[in-house]
Amino acid sequence: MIRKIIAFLVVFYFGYILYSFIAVNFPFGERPLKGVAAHYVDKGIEEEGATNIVTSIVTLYRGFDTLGEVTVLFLAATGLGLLLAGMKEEEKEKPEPTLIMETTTRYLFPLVLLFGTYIFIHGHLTPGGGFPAGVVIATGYFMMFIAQKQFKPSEYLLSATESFAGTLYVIMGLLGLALAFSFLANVMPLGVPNTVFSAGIIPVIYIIIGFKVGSEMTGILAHLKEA
Amino acid sequence: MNGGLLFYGSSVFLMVMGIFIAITGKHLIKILLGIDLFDVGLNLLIISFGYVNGGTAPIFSKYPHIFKNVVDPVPQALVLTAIVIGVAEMAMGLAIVMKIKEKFGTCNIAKLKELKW
Amino acid sequence: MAMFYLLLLLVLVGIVSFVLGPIKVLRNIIAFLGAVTAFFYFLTNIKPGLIYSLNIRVYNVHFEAGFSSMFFGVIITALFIIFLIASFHEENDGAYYLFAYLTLTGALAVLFAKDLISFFFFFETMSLFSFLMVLKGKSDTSFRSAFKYLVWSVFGGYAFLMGTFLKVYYTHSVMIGDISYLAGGVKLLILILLLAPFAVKAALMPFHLWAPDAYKDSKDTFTVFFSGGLSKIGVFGYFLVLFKVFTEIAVKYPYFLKAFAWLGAITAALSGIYAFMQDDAKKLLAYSSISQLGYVAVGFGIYTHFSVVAALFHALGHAVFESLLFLVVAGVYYRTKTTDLRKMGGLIKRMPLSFIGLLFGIIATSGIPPTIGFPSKWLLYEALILKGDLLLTSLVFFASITAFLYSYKLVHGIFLGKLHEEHKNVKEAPLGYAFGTVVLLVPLLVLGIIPGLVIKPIDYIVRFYLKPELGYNLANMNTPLGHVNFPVVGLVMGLTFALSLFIYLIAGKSYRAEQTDNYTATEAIDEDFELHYAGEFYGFMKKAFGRPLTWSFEKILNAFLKLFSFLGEVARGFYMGDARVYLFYVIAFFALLAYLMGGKL
Amino acid sequence: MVSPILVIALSLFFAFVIPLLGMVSKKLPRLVPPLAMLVNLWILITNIKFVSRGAMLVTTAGLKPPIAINLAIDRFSLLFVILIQLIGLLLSVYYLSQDNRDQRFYMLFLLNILGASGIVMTGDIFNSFVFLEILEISSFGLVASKKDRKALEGGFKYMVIGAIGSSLYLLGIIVLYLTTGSLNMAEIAKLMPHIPESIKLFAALLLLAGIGVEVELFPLNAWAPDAYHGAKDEISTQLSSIISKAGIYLAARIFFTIFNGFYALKIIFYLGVITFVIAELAALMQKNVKRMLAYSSIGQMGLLMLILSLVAKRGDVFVITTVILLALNHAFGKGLLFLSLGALSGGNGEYEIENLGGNGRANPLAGFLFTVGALSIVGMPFFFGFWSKISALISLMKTNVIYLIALVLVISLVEIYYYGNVIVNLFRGEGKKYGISIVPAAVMILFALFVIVFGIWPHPVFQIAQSAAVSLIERTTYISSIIGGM
Repeated sequence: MIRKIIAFLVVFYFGYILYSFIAVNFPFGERPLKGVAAHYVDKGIEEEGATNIVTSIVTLYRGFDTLGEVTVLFLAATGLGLLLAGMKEEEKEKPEPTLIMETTTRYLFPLVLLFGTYIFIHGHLTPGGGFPAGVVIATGYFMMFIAQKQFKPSEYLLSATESFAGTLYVIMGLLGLALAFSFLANVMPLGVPNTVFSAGIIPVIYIIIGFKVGSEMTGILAHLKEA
Repeated sequence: MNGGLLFYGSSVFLMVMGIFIAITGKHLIKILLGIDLFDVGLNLLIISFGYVNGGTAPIFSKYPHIFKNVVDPVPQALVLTAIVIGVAEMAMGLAIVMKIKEKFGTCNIAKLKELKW
Repeated sequence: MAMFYLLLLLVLVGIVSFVLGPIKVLRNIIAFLGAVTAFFYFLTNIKPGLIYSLNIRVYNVHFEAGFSSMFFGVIITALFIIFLIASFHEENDGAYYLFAYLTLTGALAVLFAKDLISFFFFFETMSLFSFLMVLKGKSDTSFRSAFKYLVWSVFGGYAFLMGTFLKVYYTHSVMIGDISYLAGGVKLLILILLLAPFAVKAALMPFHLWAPDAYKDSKDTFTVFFSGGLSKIGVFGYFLVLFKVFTEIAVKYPYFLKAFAWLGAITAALSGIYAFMQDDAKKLLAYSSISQLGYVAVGFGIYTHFSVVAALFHALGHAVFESLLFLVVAGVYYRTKTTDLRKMGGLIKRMPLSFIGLLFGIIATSGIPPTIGFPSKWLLYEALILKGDLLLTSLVFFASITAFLYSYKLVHGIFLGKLHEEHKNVKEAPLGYAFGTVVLLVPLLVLGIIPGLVIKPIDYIVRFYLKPELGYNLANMNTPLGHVNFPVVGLVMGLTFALSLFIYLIAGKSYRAEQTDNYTATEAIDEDFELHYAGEFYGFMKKAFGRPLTWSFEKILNAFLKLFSFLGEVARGFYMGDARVYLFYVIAFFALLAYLMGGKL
Repeated sequence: MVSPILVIALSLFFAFVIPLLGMVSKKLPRLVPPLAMLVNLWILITNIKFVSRGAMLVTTAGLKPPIAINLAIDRFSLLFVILIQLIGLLLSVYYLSQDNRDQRFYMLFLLNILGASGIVMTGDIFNSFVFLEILEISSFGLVASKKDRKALEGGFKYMVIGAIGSSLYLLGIIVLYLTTGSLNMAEIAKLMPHIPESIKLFAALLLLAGIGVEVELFPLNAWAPDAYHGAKDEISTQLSSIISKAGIYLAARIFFTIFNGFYALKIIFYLGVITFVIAELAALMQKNVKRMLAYSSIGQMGLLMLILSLVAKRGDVFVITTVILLALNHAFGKGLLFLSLGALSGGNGEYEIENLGGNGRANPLAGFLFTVGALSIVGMPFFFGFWSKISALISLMKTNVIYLIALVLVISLVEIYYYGNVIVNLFRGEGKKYGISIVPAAVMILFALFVIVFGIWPHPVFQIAQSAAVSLIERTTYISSIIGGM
């Protein structure tokens, strides 16, 4: 009990400092855009051609981060596989999926996949992009894991997709290095803003990311389910 | 209502609760969730930092646009990264917890006492 | 550059002996030649007035070899040769000689070093490799002894390093040079810190705790070099620090010198008492060695011209007679496989040369003419008397008496009394040991009769720093207290001895009896009866000296160890929690820092 | 000229390719890490002559900083990244001899090295966070990959602390972003004088909490003994030789280049002293040799951070040179210790001093290598550790904290005490004999050779370290070469 009280006091003191600091120094909503943010908002569309500024930040301006981010996810999937490999399956009573669930998911699954695809294709125009799309796709698979007893995606295929997409991402970056002497440079034509075929390499990268995140998240879920 | 109190306050509250749960919890999953809660609070906080009074989302559906008041896009991009990283961390943590459950047969943190000498 | 090449050559010889490890003959020849080269280098360079100087630019190592370096170099290399020749009889691998050579290199480089950092470097080299030598020792406890030795040596080395940094900080010079112009107590601190490693090496109390064990547990032949040679680095260090680093110590800090002399006297006396309580020959000799080095410290503490001459002379004498004793005991061990005095006895007829060596060794230890122990002690006593500190003088005299006691125990335990059954077929020590014994007997007697041979160079070393008070020629010495002619004294001793022998031979009606031809308490005794005992030889003395024997420096040391163990346990407690506790540390750390910095946030 | 960004891109490429290769043959994945490290080292070495005193700017996305992320490589970072890749190469060669490993292990290993290299090479502060996470997450995985109780417990502890630490680090980055409007290190450094003191301090504290976890500063290092203890010997090597080196680099870059030696370095000074003392004292009482090495590792890091913080007192090249020397000694010496301990214990997890008794005599090569590592760590002459320790003491003297020399020496004596105890025990009595195959032995000998050869002839290392130190000290050159004009 005493431990809890001490923990409570310390933690809330921590919260208090944090709150008082940010409330004083960064009053809510009163910070003008400055520095790089102002540049992105002003020049973003001319430079990269994407109307969704966040997208162009994620894939181009800070594309190197995103590569790292993809790596982190890849790492998690790999590490999970490494740790959970060869784990004994526990004998447990698992509830049977009902007929309604089984049937619905069977029809819903393609739709979810399609929706995911839509999201990553339109990443540079609307909110969304490769990461949400990948998660949506993984959700579709997750539904199938729960509802269909026999459903099991091919691990071979998942792993191949993952690796292949990752390799492609790096190759896209190297393409920039080869053509524009800068890694991940936007080497494709920018096109007319606000159309699907615009914004240079952004859609390509988002498609790659969509595949990669989708297969990775599915892989993670599959591993967690199997264990 | 004062937006600062609402957004800052709630996200800091989430962070504090997360840490508190992680420090006092006994179950490993609970500790992981506490950390996750901390991350969620942090992400919320970062997003709320980016808000500009009266600003809209940084998506220009009409082009060429007239410069409008938009919120800061950078924290949003950063939070996207942070979320993914949080997911990865959580996945790794869960895998370790599952292994611990297998090897120790318990998820009670007080029982993890192999490393003392 | 010759100094540098010499050191390089010695390292090379070590490596070659290591590589040649299994090919024994070739290895031994090369090892021997290397040592002989070093010896002749020193012997040919020991000329008055020569200062060799050398800077090696790569690490800014500064070398300088003065007269004193050459003097000590001769002693150390000579003992190294004696050690090498004897050690060829033992089963040693190539690494043993590598370590031995690196120890020698370190020791010689210490003599050459002109700046304090390279001094420290070579001092640590010497400590490290001599530690490995002890580690390769013979007995099962040598590990513990080696460990103790390492910790003590490094303690000394680090104290020296601390002193070095203080000196450099205040004087902006890394060279060994005068610090007496510094203000305040810091120079005393520097002085003490710089002296510490030498006090450790020369086993001055209370820094002597490693010595008995390390001397006992290292290989017998190495002990010859270890006790006789490496401890000279300690004496060299006394000289270096007290004369070169702090020239005005006698004026500025007379009390420091007084304390130093007292420490030396206490060392001499207490170690003497410890020595005659030992039942192990090597341990007894180890304490005797410590005791003799105590006299050297006394000589430096008095700090007059001929007390220092006496100290340096005694250091040389210590190298000769203590090495001789250790060598004889090593030879005895080689034949009998024991150093326990209780298990030996009556070896006089089996090992006559060893007996003669030991006899002269103990005569020198006790300071009786015509051996090398006499002139130095004579000078030392005169210096003490001139100084007028009666208490100190009587303590040193007392220490001399203990030397008689343990010397007698040694010779009685090993060579006199009843021969043990299992030693019936023991032969004289092998050639290597015999060679060393004979070689060491020469300076032991020659320098006892004609001390002027060595007094002259020693005087040359000391004259530079202290006002000369001593008149001497080859065989005579003139001190403020009078005049002594050493050959005459030796002659008188010799005549006395011859006279007694004569009387014994013609006057005594003696006949030879077997030792078992005896009876006790009306019972005839047989072969198994223990006639000869060395175990509780001075048992009654325990009552007299009970207190200093129970009181031990180890207790203070153990208190320190306990303190550190306690601190360690406390520190370790921090890392005993689970993940939640560690998490709490992180948050608490941040909260605390924010609280401390509160005003600035 | 080959762009150094290829170091990261190609490592990633290789990591992504491993599963594809694994489908072809089970033996191929093992060969990938050494190949990758070799290529990386070649790239880095060809770049040495292009990196002058200032930083070499490598853009991404075709845009100049601070708009896009960039790599900024000066000699200081080049030295660290070469060190990391070199040790990575040695370790990956070490892994070559061990078959029957999961191919995913090699991916984790490769990404771990990648994360460390990324931290060292990047010029963007948020990017460093991303690489830090790559480093940390792969480390949790590597630590736990032994999959026994101890490894899992250690991995979990590391994971919890690492997660919170990096979150705080992220918050610190955001605070800096909000005040300067930039994430570029050079730009932030340039704007640093205009940031209000309180914000600067708060950000520094947050960043310190994040970096402190990596560099094992006192209250944040509680995970370290457990993780080192639980992990395999090779992984412990990796933790101490690679991960903490990235942490040191980050600390130097952030607290010196960006904050220009602010309060944070003063705090690090005190924390370094406390870490040094507490860890070494804790090691003194340790019966388990591996955990003892872990404590000693923490202690070394404490000394290192303490010296690093002195640069705030006087921006002295010598101080940074010392830091580099200490880091090199720690990387090679401690790595050698962990590896040879593995060989001495036969890899069966018996690290108690009593269980190891005599094993050094039974396995002379491993015993010798352990002794070499220990002697180098305690700073005996003829080993590299001597020069680093002496330099550390000289740095303390130059910055007028003479009383700390006494402390360091006393603690060094403690170090000698416990290492000496282990060494002496290793050669006492009869031990158990374990075989050692040729490849691990060769790797360990290479580690030992570094320590011995440069212990006898430290001159070249001194020069390299000095030129690296110069490029860290001249922060204005760094800033102007990235962002221009200062």
